[in-house]
Amino acid sequence: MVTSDDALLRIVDLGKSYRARERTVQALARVDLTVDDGEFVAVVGPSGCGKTTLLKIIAGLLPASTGDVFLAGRQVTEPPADLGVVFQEYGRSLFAWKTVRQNVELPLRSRGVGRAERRELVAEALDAVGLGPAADAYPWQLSGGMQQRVAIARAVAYRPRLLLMDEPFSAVDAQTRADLEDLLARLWHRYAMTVLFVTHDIDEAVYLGQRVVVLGASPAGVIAQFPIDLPAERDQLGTRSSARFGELRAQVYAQVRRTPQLEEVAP
Amino acid sequence: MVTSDDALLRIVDLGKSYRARERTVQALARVDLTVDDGEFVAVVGPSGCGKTTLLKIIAGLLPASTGDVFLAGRQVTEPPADLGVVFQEYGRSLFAWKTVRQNVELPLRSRGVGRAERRELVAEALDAVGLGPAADAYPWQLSGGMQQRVAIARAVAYRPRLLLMDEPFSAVDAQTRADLEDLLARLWHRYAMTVLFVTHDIDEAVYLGQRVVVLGASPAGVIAQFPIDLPAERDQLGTRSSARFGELRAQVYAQVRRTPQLEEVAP
Amino acid sequence: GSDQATGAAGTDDGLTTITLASSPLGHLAPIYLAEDKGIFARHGLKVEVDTETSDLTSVPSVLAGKVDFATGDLTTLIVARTQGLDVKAVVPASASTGKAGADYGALVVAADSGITSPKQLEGKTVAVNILTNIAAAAAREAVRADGGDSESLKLVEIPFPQVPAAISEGRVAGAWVVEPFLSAAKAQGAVPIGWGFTDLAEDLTVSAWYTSGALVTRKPEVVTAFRTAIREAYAYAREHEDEVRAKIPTFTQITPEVAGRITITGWRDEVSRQAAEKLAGYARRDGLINTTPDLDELILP
Amino acid sequence: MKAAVVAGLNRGARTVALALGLPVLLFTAWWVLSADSTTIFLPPLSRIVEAFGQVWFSDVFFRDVLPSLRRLAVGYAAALLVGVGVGYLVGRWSVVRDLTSPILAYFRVLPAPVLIPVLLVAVGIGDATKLIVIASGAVWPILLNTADGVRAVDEVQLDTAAAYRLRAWSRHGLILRAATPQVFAGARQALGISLIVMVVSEMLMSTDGLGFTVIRFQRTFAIPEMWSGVLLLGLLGFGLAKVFEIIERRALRWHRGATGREESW
Amino acid sequence: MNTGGRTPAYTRQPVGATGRRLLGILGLLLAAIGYEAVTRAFFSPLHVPPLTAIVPRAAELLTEARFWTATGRTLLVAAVGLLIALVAGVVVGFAVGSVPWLLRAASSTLDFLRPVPSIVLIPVLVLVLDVAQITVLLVAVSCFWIVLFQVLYGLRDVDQVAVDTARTIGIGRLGRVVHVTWPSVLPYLGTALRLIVSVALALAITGGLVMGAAGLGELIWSSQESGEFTGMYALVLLTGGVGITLDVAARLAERRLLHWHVATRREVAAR
Ligand SMILES: Nc1ncnc2c1ncn2[C@@H]1O[C@H](COP(=O)(O)OP(=O)(O)OP(=O)(O)O)[C@@H](O)[C@H]1O
Ligand SMILES: Nc1ncnc2c1ncn2[C@@H]1O[C@H](COP(=O)(O)OP(=O)(O)OP(=O)(O)O)[C@@H](O)[C@H]1O
Ligand SMILES: [Mg+2]
Ligand SMILES: [Mg+2]
Repeated sequence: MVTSDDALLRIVDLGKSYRARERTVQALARVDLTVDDGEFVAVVGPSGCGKTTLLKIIAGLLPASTGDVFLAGRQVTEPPADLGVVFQEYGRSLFAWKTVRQNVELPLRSRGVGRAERRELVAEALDAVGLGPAADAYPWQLSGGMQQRVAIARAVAYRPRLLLMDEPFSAVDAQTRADLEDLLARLWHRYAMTVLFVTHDIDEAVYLGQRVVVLGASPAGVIAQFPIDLPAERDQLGTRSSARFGELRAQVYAQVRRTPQLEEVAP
Repeated sequence: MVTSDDALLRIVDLGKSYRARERTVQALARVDLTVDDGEFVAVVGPSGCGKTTLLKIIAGLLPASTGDVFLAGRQVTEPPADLGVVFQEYGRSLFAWKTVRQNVELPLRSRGVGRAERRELVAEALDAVGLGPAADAYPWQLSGGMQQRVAIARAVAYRPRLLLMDEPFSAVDAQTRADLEDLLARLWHRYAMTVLFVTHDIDEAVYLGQRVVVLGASPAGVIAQFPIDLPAERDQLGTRSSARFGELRAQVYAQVRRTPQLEEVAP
Repeated sequence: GSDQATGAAGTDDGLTTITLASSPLGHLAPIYLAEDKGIFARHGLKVEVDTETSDLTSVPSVLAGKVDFATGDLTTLIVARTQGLDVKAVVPASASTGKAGADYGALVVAADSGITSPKQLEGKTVAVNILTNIAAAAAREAVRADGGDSESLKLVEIPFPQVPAAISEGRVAGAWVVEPFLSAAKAQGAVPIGWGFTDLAEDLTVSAWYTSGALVTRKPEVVTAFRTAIREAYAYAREHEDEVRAKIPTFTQITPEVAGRITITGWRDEVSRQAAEKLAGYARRDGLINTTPDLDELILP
Repeated sequence: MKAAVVAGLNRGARTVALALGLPVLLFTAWWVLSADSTTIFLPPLSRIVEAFGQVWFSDVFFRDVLPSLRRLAVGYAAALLVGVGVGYLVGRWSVVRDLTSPILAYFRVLPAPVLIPVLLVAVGIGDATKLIVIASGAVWPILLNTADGVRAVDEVQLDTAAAYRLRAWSRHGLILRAATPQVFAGARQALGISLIVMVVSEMLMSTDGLGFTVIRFQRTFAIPEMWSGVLLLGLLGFGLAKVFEIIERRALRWHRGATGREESW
Repeated sequence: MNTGGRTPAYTRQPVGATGRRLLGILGLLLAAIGYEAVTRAFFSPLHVPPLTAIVPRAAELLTEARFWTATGRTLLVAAVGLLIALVAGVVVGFAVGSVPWLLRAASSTLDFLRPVPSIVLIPVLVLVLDVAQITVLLVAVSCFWIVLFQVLYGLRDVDQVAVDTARTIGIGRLGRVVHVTWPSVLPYLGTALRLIVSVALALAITGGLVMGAAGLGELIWSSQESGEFTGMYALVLLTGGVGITLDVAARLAERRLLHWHVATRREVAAR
């Protein structure tokens, strides 16, 4: 099946249930979503609603139970080319026997990027996330936030066409987070990437996204979408203090609030 | 050496360096800190500055290179009794071979809590973090945020005298985070625990803490401390929108900003 | 096993129980026959055969008194004696038939190898079952007796069961082999070309029942009774070869058909002193021992 | 600085003392307890040590020990290659595992003495048979450990490798590398086993080699000499284990770090 | 739930239990055909009999009481030795492995003792034990080493964060063994179990082959010693069958015990 419209990513009636001996969990149900080429979409939703599951299915790492995912018109059955992923479990996604530099370099080597260019890309990415001095350390010698930044650097150095990020800034401090947000925004502009960005920080979602997608509680479907009509050029102080930002933020917040929370989780 | 003042925790001129063949890292240097019994101290600081290291040393899991840690007047050389820790690597700290319920129950069993009481405490803690329905799942069947909440439930059910939390809410959504913050504040009030709480969210630090301790960049020492003179009873909307909250928040933020960031990390 | 009463224990019916250790091979046939015929009982003995044994375990077992008698090839016994182990050869367990061309052990080659006499094996690879026992001596002696240089043989160890295959697959030029593998090899086209047993001595004791010096001292009457009974059994076996052949399949896996065909070992009453001397000489030359053993100590008069 | 050097020396001395303490103790005990042993099969240690000098510090070393070591090396290398290779296939693809597991289970239970007759016919009596016997004895711990190690590789790592579409080779390499802790467990087992199987194979069909020499001593009741062979085997095993440890230390340093115990062995 | 027709290519449908068994049988069949072809092409049936000759003989053996007695004896010896090894290996492994200085003190001795082939010691052992006991000892010693080393390596694979967690929640040494290290070491022990099941059987048979201890090994030896090759191969075939049965049992046990382990859950998960 091939779709012909110009969307990069089309998710049609996607459903996913995990089965195990003791319990079956319907994680996703009736998810419909379209992402245009070059778009920056932020995804928010309550913990455990299926955001990670959704990203994994889009990445071709997990088969859907129902429905289809199309990337550039072709059904996703395996990880597509030019895909970058920052996993939520950043620590486990680093190869412990490789240094920071080697971890970042690995996908580039596999893609056949020449030695000199590779070195440059790696150094640039590491500097950008503030890990230049730690290039020769092993992941287990780093703090949690540093490990997360290695995973980000790896994805960024790869210059993917589609970048999937699963709470990529969860373990860094506020300052670094702001810097990384701006870094990501810059790269997205410059390299015309398509970004799907899962976060729990609604401010961050509004600040970064061209569109914010809200997933409902498990089994999750898309319960709301907000186009973010903030100016393309954003900056931490100006944008965040603008009135429109506040409005959008409140709108999204209201939606997220609406989804049943802790108290209401039925047995 | 035994100190005689009434502080629960006394950290004196603490230093820690990690040595490995390729690189030696001085993580902590000249850390002095005193925490009173029943106090709630929030710790903030840039990524990689040594917060986790500090908590591990306090927990008696890691030997200090220099200086001493005293808990209730006794030098810490091994994990003290009545200690609860929520590790930053929450995933790795859960026992994969035990269900959620068993994970939470384990410390209670080792403390000798009776069967009925244990069951009650576990159910209560799991409900509080919104995981009642997932009690019989195994950790790998949970989302990142759910795993993190299991770790929190485990610490909370244990009712420790000293609770160390390392970015415990990093993987949960805003709503859940707020709920968990309030839960923690309630428990702290009710059980007169002493809490040392590492976070990257400055708002959270100010909202929860009686005092906010700011660590500088690596090798970290305490660069500032802010007593938080907000009323003891705090609530998400009221407190956060109060003027004093805004002031304190700005003060802390200024300090954190002052610490050298990404660009300045020297090779 | 050690669960049996050993050390020549008395039983209720006035008989003395003795334990014999031996692998379940053809030479046990007369023993089983004798037990059937009551020969042992007539001499006041009750025999228990322990087949859970091997070359590795029998000497220590006998010396430790866990079994009373065991079989061992003469070279091994000579070597043991020389090393100061107190073993006493009581009576032969198997012996050459003394007839070249009709013995139960032979040097064989593949029929199509073009080799017709042992001398032609000079410098070639020849298989024996164990390098340190009588088989090696027999193989060498067959070549020497034919005028060849026995030292030039390259001996390798191959268990008897594999000999027919090793010969016909050309893995070795020749092999020393005994029944029932001699028959099997012949059936598969191997031909016997040398009869090392007869070359070694006219009256060759191949293996012997032996016991410990301790038992000889402690219960000489039991040892004598055992020897007398065995001799009687041999006399009976010599007269009733078909009964022996019929007996073999009952305690080995050899089929009655094969048992009817093979050459049966000779049964002699005396351990051959002459053969022992010769074997001792060989053992010394091959470096198995480096002093000359006192054969009077080994062979029970 | 000076204190650090002294401390380092102390630590070194302690390590050596710890490593040698128990062996020295055991040997002393053996020496004392066996001093007036009259049991022919348990000679005094002094006799064994004496025999050790006579037997092994001679051309026997070149004639028997060296060929054995060569066989050991080649057989072990073959076991490593096959064990890791097949183990990887078996661990990685459940179809391969399901297809082969009964067959492998079948071959695992065949002891060397059963294999040898077949090999004798099929391969002959040369070194090849012994090498096959050594390899086939040593291959199982490597194979099973590799398979299980590969099977247990972290899902997130697999996902990472898949998502970045790493080349097949580099992906295989990563998975194998992630499995090295368990592969090394197998390789370590195999080291001890291959030494034993080498001896057994030389005992069962041979004209030279350490195993042959030892079994010859045994059959000719040269008991102190036989024990000296046992001693030599022990020393060999010890030496090989040390070499192995050095290699392993380097290869698994990351693993010590990653599991959080940089200090321990 | 995987919808019928539209199963993506990468949905490696986990092979069900039946399919798994069928694959195994297919593997055996392939091996059998291979063996048959090779023997017919290269070997004389007298030396290496083809399967077509072995199988009927094996079927015959299955009806004979002595085969079952021998199997029973061999299994008993193997089981006793294996149990001893398992208990000793686990106890010594955990004791030595969880105390760093003990490990350092013992490792040189362990390395020294490990390569000593028990066969060499048989003549000495005979002085104090009977053949069946020696066989048990042989089995136990060899399996012990395997269990011991697997435990030692497994202990190094325990995640320190898990251990730290246990320490901070006041779980003592013993409790940590029960709740943390033991489960972490289990995967390594699972491998050990499958290894020692076959090693135990192989060595119980070896005991019969080299010492004449009653059981399958002795049957094989005596068939061989009588030139009864087909019978010998039939016995070997059946022995292998016993091995397969034990392996299936070991795998089942592992699946139950390790249902939480990545390896197992990856196979079970509906992916
Ligand atoms: N391997 C698995 N087996 C069974 N259930 C699973 C598995 N992985 C996830 N789930 C379940 O699927 C649901 C969605 O999980 P997912 O990880 O996609 O959530 P999430 O939105 O990423 O949450 P978080 O924000 O906490 O990371 C959860 O209820 C979880 O328990
Ligand atoms: N095991 C280790 N070996 C070597 N260096 C280490 C090790 N653990 C931490 N470090 C180093 O110590 C410093 C402090 O690490 P730590 O984990 O305490 O930071 P942190 O403040 O918790 O950071 P984050 O907020 O990112 O978690 C870092 O520079 C890190 O690289
Ligand atoms: Mg998630
Ligand atoms: Mg940290």
